Amino acid sequence: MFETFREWINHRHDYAKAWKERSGNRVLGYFCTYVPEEILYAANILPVRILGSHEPPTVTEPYIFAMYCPLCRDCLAQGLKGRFDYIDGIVEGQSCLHLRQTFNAWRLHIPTRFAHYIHVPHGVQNPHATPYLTQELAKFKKALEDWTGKKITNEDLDRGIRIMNKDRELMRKVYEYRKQENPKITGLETMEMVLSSQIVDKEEHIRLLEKLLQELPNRKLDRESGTRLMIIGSEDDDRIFMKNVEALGATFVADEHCTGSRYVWNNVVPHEDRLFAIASRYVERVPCPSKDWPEFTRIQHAVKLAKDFNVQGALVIQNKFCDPHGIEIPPLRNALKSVGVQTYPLEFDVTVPWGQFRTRVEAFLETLTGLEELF
Amino acid sequence: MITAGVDVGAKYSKIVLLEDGKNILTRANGVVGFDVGKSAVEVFEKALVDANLKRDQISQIVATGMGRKIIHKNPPINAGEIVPEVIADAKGVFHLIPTVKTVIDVGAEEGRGVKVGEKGGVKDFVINERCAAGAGTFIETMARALEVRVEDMGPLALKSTNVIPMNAQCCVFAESEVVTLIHAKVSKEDVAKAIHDAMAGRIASMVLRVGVEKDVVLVGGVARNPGFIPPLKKELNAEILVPEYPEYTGALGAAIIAFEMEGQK
Amino acid sequence: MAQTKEYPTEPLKIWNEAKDLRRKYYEGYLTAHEHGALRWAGGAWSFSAIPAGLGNDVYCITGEPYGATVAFFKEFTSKCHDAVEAAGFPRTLCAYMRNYWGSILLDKYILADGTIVDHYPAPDFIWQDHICCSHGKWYQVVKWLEETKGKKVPMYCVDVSVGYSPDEPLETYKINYIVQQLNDGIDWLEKVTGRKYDDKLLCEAVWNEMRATSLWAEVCALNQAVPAPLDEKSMYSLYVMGTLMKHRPECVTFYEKLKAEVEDRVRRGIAAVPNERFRVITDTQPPWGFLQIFREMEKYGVVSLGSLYTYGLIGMWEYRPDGTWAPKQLPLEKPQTREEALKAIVEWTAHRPEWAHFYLPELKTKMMLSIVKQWKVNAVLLHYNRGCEGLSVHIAENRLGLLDAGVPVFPFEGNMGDEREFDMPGTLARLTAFFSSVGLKKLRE
Amino acid sequence: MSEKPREFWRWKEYRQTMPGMDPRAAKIVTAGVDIGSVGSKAAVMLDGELYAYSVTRTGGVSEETAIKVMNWALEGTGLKTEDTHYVVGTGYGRVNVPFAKKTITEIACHARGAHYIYGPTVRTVLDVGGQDCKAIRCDEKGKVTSFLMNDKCAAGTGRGLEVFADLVRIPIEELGKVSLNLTEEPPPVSNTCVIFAKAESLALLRQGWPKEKVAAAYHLAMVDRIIDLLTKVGIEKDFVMTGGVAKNVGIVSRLERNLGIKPLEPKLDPILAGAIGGALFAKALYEKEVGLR
Repeated sequence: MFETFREWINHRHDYAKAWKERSGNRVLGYFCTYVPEEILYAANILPVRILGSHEPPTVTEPYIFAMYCPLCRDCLAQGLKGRFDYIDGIVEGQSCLHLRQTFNAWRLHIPTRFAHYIHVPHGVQNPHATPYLTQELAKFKKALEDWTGKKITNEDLDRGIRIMNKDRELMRKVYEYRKQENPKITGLETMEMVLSSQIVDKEEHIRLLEKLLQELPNRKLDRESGTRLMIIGSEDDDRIFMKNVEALGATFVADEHCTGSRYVWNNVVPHEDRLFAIASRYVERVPCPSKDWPEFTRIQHAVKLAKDFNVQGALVIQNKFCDPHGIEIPPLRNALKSVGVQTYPLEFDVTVPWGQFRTRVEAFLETLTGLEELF
Repeated sequence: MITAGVDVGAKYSKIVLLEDGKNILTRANGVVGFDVGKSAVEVFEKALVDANLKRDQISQIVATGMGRKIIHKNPPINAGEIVPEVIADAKGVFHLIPTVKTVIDVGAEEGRGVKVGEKGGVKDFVINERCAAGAGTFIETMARALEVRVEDMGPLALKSTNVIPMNAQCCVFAESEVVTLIHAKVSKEDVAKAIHDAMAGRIASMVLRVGVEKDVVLVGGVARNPGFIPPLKKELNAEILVPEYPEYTGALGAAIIAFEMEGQK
Repeated sequence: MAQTKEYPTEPLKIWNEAKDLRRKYYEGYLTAHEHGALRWAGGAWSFSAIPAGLGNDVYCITGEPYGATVAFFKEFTSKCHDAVEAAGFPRTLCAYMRNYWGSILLDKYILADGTIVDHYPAPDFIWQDHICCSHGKWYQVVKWLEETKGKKVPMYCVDVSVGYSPDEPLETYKINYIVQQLNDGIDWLEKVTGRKYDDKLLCEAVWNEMRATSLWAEVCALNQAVPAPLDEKSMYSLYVMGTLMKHRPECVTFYEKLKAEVEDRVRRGIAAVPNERFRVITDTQPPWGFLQIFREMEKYGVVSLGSLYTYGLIGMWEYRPDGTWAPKQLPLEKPQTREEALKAIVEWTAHRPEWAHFYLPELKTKMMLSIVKQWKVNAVLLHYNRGCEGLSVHIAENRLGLLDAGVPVFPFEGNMGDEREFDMPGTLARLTAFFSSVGLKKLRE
Repeated sequence: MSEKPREFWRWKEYRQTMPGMDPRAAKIVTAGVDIGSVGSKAAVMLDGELYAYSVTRTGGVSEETAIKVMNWALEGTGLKTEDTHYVVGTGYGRVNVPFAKKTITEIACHARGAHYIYGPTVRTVLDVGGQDCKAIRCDEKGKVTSFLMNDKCAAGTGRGLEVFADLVRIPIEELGKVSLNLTEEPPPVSNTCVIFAKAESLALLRQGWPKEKVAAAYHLAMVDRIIDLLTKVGIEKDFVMTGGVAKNVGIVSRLERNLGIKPLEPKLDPILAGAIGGALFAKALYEKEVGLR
């Protein structure tokens, strides 16, 4: 099963092309998890999250100044290298300046038939955000209808909502197994489960999750779970890092980033006005720090996760130049410390210099548990 | 009429004596010591001897390179004018290869990309900022970490076909990555290739800022490194032309500018 | 050395008034509590006219100008950065923000003239708006830092990240979204200050802000003259008034006087740079610690006329039917009620030129090209500003746009508020190369 | 266009056996082998007391280096590697020490080694190594409580000094002393990139600055970077330095002045801290193995 998740990620482009062949429907690329996939599923469009490939991006210099985050440059590099030449368009839900640049550079320099930017509000803590977003979503829905020439009915929206809710709900069930003393899945496996859900047909993903949930109760990992770690930060799909860290005698039992729990945590609560229901979900979801003010609600959420999953230590990673996340590092580390969770910060770039990181992570693990009895 | 161009670089001074703005009489170079002026003069005199000329037989001298100011209006060389490297580069390469549109000059401590306009003028240019990972020193530093001679690096790299992405944020940290690769039992050939790939990547991403228009010409000391050309070619997906004496294009350009100055009189 | 004609020049008369106004501003905030006045903190783009409704004794301190003031004094800046990095914040964050936090962490307050005062004067409340990723977060951390010192500072932040509409006005639901937040904000202000809110004062302040921001644009428009009456270096000390107190009557008066003086300079052909022969504009905030770079440019006879940043950060502009880019015209009516005032200021602000590039790089390029044409600009120097994600966003696209239009562009990397990230000798060397590539020679050492 | 420069950066390799100790009388013989990115060290301890050590440059193949440095440390002691009860590998190449039973990071080893070299009052350890710089906080047992390493850029590391030694053609061991050879401190070089800092220094030399002055400017820049790191982790007394650079008076004295804290005087060669820490862990691990703890 987990092999399948991995396969899907490793061959994401072949998958999408085949899907297109098979269904005759369109594929839209999106950058940020603030894009309401519910509406895309309602329109029978396959949403594929555009992520990086972790090769040093050499082609983006002319379009994005290198002081913007590795993710936004790596994503654009994929487009410039033609790896997403099968998508019919792009859509972005406002999160940060970085990905907005990727969206615009893509719109301007890569042949794209459809490009839509949803101005998802930043002030998600104010009461007017949901009605406002509802209007923005109506605009998005209309844009899709005009483009596909097909009306999106309430029934369509209900279907979209059902699919997204189901997939997220099942993934949360899988997360439960990470709470056990000997977690039944590794952090890498979890990451691959969530990542794949962002790039494959969710109905297929759901079927696999259902099978997986039947097997998990009897699954046993043939490895020592070691130190219980949490990984916290912005977008993170660096699977090599996850693999390497877990090879040092630790298991990631929890996470707080948009390629993990932040993506799966909240469902759409049904409401007569479907767009309002969807808008509410994206306003009330675990927020990206760029939208999380004046209160630090995400930090409170991360602390709760750390407790619920009985975490010993947390690696706080930051995509270099990501200001929204960078700004929260000290308050976040303070909050975790106050509940007895030690943290260590790491700065991620397009490629991660494992040679340097290995020593830090190992030393961090040593300070957590390792050497007590040797003194 | 005889003119001269002197390129006082970070490591070497290079000089070209030119006849009537086209025939190269002499090329000479020498290491730049702490006393830049002195080193430049030594090369200059060496060149005069080679060409068996006297200073006063040279109608005009133009200087370029980071040490150019020192010999500006300062005897015995007494250069009449100074021009920045990018200007001299464009001029010199245009003279050798009139179809050139893009010049890439990778010296010891600076990498440059120049977009060449008609008549060898500069349309746009870019120079590496704040980090040396895109310059000749990079290979040298890595050579030490690999314990091979600098001149062997290129040939070594050509022996490998594997692709190992290397994070070339910083020369020295790239070096520690090299150490990591060595510890991970990666062959010297592969590491050498990874190093050249990384550097080609740095240079390419910089040059892409000014855009890559054919013909693309690579000059500067690094142009003599065979290991550097294939990855650069791949990164830019363009043929890379290299003139016979790639480290002299700046001096040649300066000599041509000197000739043009005289012509205007 | 090439010869060139020299224009007459003379210093600005309004200079001391400008300095005085700035000094008063920072001191006014500092001493507010001594006479029971209120003080608040927020960004230069916040809707500063709204808190004005709380009374005439309301003082504010805007973060960006304060961050820039800190940056002028390198020793203090580096102390601020050390403090912020010691607190665990990445050094890649917005430089103004780090200067500001550093000042709080060090518990020191710096005045416009560099005088350092003990104890950072905490605001009574925070009134901010949010279009760049850091705006709201900036003051959220200020709030947090004060909390760790045991002081509760209430914070209100208005979300204006609704996009930008090039020509036609923003859709009503977007305007309403912001207006509703401001309405709530007024109730919130009454609650946290316990004061009665005065709509009359609000209408006054809104009208002041609209006049001041349109007046500044008119001043900038005068720089189309040859020779340019103002150079960017001096404009920095003039536009700052708008970033500090755009809603205050003093600001309006100051810009009226300034406009009169600059008109007079144009009439008499007074130049900012006597040997002007090559006109450039820049972009984004300069590296504040290295303004001598402008003096270096003058040695080549190069004058910087300003930038979309100096013109449009505070100045309000619009495209006229004839396609020219000109100062935004005031509405015929001054607002009379709270509703009118809020709607007016939101519609006015939504068209701030410096907001365009956040969403549409093409639009920023278009405005820059208008400046190039109308101000007779020869080249553009783009400051790739590592200190400001907000104003550097899409800057690479602007470079491409300008090049496509045949405008020579010189991009240089730096940082408005962190000198560690600006390489002065290297930049000058590259700038020299650029000037030679456009055929300029040094006129004097 | 190439010349063969004398290698001023190449510091001398050395070894030593402590007088008056008898390995045959020892109950537990352990060793720590610290394969750094630039230098490799081996420390052999008898019942937890330093007996013999060696310091060499790290070669291209770290297994060979590990064997070489270990054999050299044991040279003339009559001991062979197999006579040791337990060996811990540490440092950059810790995974490549064939005869080590366990690896422990240099962070933990430096803290413990510093504790041995400087005593139990040590709370902050600064290890300036070849390619990284670590600021470590530890408790009275020499156990790490928190640490930080320099990021992404190698300014302020030993390698920087080597590059510089080559430039000014002064043997690296003498650099620090030379840098103090002037009455007034110049401003530090402004570039943080090792290579550009070198270029900047070269420019200064070419402007006619004496070597001493340039060296001072370079050392000052390094010290600034190191202090950045120290302030981040937070300095608590006693403060000590380990690693090769701890022997550079130009760095140490400036750190002392700019921090206002005097580092303790080392009783032993501070470059050995990692290896010694490793050997001490090795002893504990052996005791654990045979049930002595």
